[in-house]
Amino acid sequence: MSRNSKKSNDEAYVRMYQQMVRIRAFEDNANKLYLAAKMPGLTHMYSGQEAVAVGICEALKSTDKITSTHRGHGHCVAKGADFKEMFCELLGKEEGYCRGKGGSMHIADQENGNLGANAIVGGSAGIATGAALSAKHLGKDDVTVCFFGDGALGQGLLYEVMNMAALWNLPVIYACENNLYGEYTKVEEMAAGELTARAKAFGIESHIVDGQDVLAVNKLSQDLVARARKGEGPFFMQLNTYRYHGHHVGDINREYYRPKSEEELWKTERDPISNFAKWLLKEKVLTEAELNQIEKDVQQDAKDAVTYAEAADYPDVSEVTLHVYKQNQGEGASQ
Amino acid sequence: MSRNSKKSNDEAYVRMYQQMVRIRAFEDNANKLYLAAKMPGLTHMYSGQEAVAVGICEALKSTDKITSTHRGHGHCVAKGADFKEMFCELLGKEEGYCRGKGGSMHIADQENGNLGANAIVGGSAGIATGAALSAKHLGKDDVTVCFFGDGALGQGLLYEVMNMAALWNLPVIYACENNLYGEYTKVEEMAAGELTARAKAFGIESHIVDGQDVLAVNKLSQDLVARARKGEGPFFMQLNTYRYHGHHVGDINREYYRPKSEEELWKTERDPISNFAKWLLKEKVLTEAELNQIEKDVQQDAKDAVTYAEAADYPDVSEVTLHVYKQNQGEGASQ
Amino acid sequence: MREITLSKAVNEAIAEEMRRDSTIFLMGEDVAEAGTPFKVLSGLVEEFGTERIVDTPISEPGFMGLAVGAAMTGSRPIVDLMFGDFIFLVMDQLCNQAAKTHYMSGGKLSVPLVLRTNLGATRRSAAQHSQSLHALVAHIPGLKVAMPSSAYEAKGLMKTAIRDENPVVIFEDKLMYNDKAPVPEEEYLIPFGEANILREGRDITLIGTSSMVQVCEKAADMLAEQGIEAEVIDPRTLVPLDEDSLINSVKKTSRAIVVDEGHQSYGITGEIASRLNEKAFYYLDAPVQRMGAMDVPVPFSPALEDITVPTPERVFEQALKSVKGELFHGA
Amino acid sequence: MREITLSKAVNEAIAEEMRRDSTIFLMGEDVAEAGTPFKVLSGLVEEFGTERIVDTPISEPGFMGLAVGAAMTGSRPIVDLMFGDFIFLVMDQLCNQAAKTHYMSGGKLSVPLVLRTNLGATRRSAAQHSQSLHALVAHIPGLKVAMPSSAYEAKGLMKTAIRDENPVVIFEDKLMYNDKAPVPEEEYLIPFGEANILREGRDITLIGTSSMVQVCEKAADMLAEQGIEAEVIDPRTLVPLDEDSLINSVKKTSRAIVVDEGHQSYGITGEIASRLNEKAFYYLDAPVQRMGAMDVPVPFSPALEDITVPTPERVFEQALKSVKGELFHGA
Ligand SMILES: Cc1ncc(C[n+]2csc(CCOP(=O)(O)OP(=O)(O)O)c2C)c(N)n1
Ligand SMILES: Cc1ncc(C[n+]2csc(CCOP(=O)(O)OP(=O)(O)O)c2C)c(N)n1
Ligand SMILES: [Mg+2]
Ligand SMILES: [Mg+2]
Repeated sequence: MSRNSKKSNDEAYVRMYQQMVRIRAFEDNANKLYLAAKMPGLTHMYSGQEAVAVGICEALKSTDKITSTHRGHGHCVAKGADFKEMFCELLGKEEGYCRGKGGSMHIADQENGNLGANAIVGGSAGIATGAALSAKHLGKDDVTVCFFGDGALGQGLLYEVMNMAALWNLPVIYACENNLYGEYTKVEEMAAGELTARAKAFGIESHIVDGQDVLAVNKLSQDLVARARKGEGPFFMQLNTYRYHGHHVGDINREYYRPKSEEELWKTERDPISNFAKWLLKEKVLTEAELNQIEKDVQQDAKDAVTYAEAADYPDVSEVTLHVYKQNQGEGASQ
Repeated sequence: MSRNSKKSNDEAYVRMYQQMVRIRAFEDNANKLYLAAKMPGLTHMYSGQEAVAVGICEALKSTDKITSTHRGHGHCVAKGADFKEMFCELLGKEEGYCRGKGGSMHIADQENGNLGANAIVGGSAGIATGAALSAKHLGKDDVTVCFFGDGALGQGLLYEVMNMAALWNLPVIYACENNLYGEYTKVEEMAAGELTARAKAFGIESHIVDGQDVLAVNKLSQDLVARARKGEGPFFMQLNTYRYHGHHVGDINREYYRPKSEEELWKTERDPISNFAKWLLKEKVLTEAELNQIEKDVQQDAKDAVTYAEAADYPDVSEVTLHVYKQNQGEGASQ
Repeated sequence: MREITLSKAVNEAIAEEMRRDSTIFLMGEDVAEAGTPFKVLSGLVEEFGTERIVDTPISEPGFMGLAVGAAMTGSRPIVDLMFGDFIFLVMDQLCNQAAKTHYMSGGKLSVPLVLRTNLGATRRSAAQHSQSLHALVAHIPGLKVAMPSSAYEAKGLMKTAIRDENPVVIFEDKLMYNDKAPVPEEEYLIPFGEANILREGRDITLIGTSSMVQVCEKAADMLAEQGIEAEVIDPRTLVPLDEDSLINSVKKTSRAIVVDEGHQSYGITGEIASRLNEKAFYYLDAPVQRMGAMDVPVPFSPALEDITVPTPERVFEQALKSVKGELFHGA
Repeated sequence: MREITLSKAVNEAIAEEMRRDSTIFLMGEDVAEAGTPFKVLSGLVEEFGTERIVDTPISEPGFMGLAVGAAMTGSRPIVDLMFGDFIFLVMDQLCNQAAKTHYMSGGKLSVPLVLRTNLGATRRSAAQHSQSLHALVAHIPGLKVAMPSSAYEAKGLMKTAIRDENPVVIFEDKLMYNDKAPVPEEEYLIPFGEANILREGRDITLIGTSSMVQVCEKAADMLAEQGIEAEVIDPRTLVPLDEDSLINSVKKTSRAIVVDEGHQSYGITGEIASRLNEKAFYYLDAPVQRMGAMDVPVPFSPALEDITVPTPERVFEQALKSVKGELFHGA
């Protein structure tokens, strides 16, 4: 595990630890809701990849933007979202981040700079790059991070926007979470050549980092975000990581595409949370008791949020035609 | 000028020279038809780029496929098309290659393996790659060449299909004609990084060649086509070249995007036809008189074809609903 | 007769055709070992191998383009598009290339390919995984559009689609994959452009597409209890459209409702209703009614999603109004 | 009043709005120094610089995507799509992203962007440069669709589009760029959802969109010579649609023809005709007629192309038939 530590960084370490624990707790509860048939539809778990979202988002300020994916709960939590609105959204309740209209695959949290999950693989690459263009155009120093999976490298849109980002030096960072699979297919069956070569082709500086090591991810992110803010972007990061669950919650029997032993290996030896916990103990940033307390608090928080969300109201049926169009100034009711 | 010559190759040299002259003559006549307001619509001239189409197509057999572009007359001639059907098509006549339905931007010549020009920039990259996949699937040894301009590198589709071609070792050659401009914009304003890096990113072997040197183009093509035929594809070629005319026949005042001096330089010092003529003389492949005779014959051929096409009939109006659908066996009239 | 699921019916159709014609291959995301996320294609790769059941990268525009080129050169590709919503990604290759090639080449080139995809909301999949976008492709000349409404149709139409010399888009209802229907063991094909009259009636014609056929049938049951005889018709293909059968039915019943799961505005219902109005105008006792999905992106929340699509109850009510003459001056 | 070309009108609208609001920028292919191939934007880059008039690579899906992200974060992008036919390339970003973002986010995010593009055949540009594809986007909830029919509309609708908080697609008729019309010097906006009655009449209503408004007016002139008074209406926006004005007109005239340059089947004419049939049914003396472009890819040959679109003569003939009661049992 990399070490860029000083005691002065303790606050950040604790926050990153907390955030990773929060993501894991959120996902465990979401999974339970699904198994108990309390959640409508399906959802894609982020468990295992926590260090990526947290290491990156810790390097961002809240006006910085991110775009997210179908596997978006982790990014959402990491960028500062609350459990309550998140669970409400997952259950289709009125108090959800999107008033129940978006659900898991479209969860967005504009106030914290999360422009939303996206159910079109690669679909947010344009949005992220456009947000960066917008910042430049409006004279803001915001940076945008575009999260996407290895599978999204199949989408041509990504190459179009990386080219423009490179041509125009946009403050955008492409964060490719290589979790080795796109649905039920191995990355090497979907992607020819080196992944980073696809960004380098446009002259984009590219990095590969261990996505299970939150400090390594954060260190690289700090550096790239700072440089992007100064106009030295764009950048590309390949973050090697792993998803613990199936592609989605319903993907239970998956041995036909990946062995249990591989899953075991990642879970036992490369877990970003327990490895970071060990490091925090070793470096005496936190005690065993403090770690447990964090875990306990987060669990309680999640439990309360779930309880709240389960009891919360669905949106009124009249909302179905609301928000198709945004009302213009001086206009009557939404058309 | 490169030299892989033996007298035994004379036939090929003469054929390549003829074909280049034919393309130039075709374009000069097409331009005249436009200026005389005899041609419907617009057209994009290939003049200046002849060595690319001819050098490549000379390396192909007639069952090999090509896909072409909006600037497609040169590819069409080089792949073996006749002037008569070509001019008829340009004038929207019934005897045109596409019965007048396609016109300049959709001219196709299936019998010689030309799958057609395309009015969507980059739009044929999928078709070419699919033709290569088809050959593999059907157990044929045909190779497909995908012609496209530097501007088409902006289209994401190209990256999607290059990835698949690389994954599946398809017998396709991507021939990027870098004529320095896409419409009225310089290539460096549209493309970040090195052009060939965009293919290398997928592990595709890439080459840069002087597109004004028909022998150099042909030599590289012979090699790559042979290797693609053996299953060693795909390949990528960047062919540096220049278009003499405007983007299309109507693009007359173009000094705001490229200087006259640049045009002069290419026309006087790098003309693929006159340079090759000099070489043929020097190597005593042809005499001055023979060169003149070729020129004369081609001009006559073009003139006759134009005369024929001008007098030819338009398709009957009943044809307007024909060919929307291909009739299935046992079906009545076209739906 | 044996009953099989719609999923199995599609699988059988493809397998039978692939056995018959070695130029056919299928490609798409996770179609091979995974057999698609809906498991519709399970078992095919075991029989036909990975050369003919081809897993692609997540490159919809790209593999759609490959299919066009393959179809132009002697192969007969079937493209699997995981969700109908992704059709937006392949529109250029489908509509600018596949649909126009035969025409633009004056009949010289042809593009015999099948794009199989799906439609249907109420699966809690939200706005980008729930759309019914068949109207978009039905508007483009050069494409044929099939809308199977049961396992029987799914098999017969798929086989016809595969043998067609033109690009055909076939939309399966993803909520019906596990629905069973009688399907003969013997080979059969369902010709394009022939509507199916599921139920005869003299009081009102209910025209339903795909998922909405069941809705119309249920509404017809409810109407029957009120002594109203509804005729239920499934056009089965939107292009070509069996206008005659629809018109003849309406000439008989003098009333009609067109029910479709695509957005109502600028969609399928407008076209069919217009043709009936034009060509059966003087037979109509009431304006032809239309019931499409609401003109809203599909919301995630079950509380909202369920009201966006036509239901048997609402078709029943609308039919009742129409028959009782309550449709004076429209909605 | 001064007369200016449609091209100049669009140029003025964009320039005025860009002066007013610095968050607006425009991007597309060859929009800066070249001012687009149609020269519509000439001069803008000189005033606003290359930071606000941005030349892009040939990456339609890409820059459409950029516009969505920019619009979500405080900018107001105008996207220039050189030919309407390229809309197929941007459908995913336009329809899955831009159109749905406001709704999917429960109203939190919004996408105020304008996609300006064109339509229109008979320019001898063949099947991939001649399409009129407005029906496709009109079908997608979340998008607004404007169809200017003259320089006056082009300016007023463009300014309204730029100020709208939603994604708006505006289709200009590329054959009308040099057509002049009176356009006030003073600022004006044309609200969305308000049809324009160009000519009053009591015998038949001719509803035309974009390029077809002129066609309807010419047909009305011809009808006038026969003593038939046609009312000519231009809806100006398809979404929102000023249904009331159209219905009221038809209630008055009892007859209507809907004329549009998109393909007839599953397009605009079906929707408008259906609404008239539904809501003015008992006023109609003849079935509402539709005249769209033929359901064929646009052919290159002038001999064929010219017959694919509605002409004043054909609208005139159809109107005559309708008025004379010759439309018994339809076409
Ligand atoms: C355009 C598109 N194609 C296909 C899908 C179906 N799909 C959802 S997730 C997924 C795999 C994505 O893989 P990756 O990008 O590696 O992300 P991961 O799921 O591994 O996090 C696919 C194919 C989709 N949602 N969008
Ligand atoms: C998808 C698409 N976008 C834009 C255009 C308009 N257009 C036609 S040719 C051209 C430039 C193409 O440049 P390049 O590929 O370099 O070919 P060249 O014209 O230089 O031969 C453009 C932008 C088009 N036809 N298709
Ligand atoms: Mg992955
Ligand atoms: Mg070029």
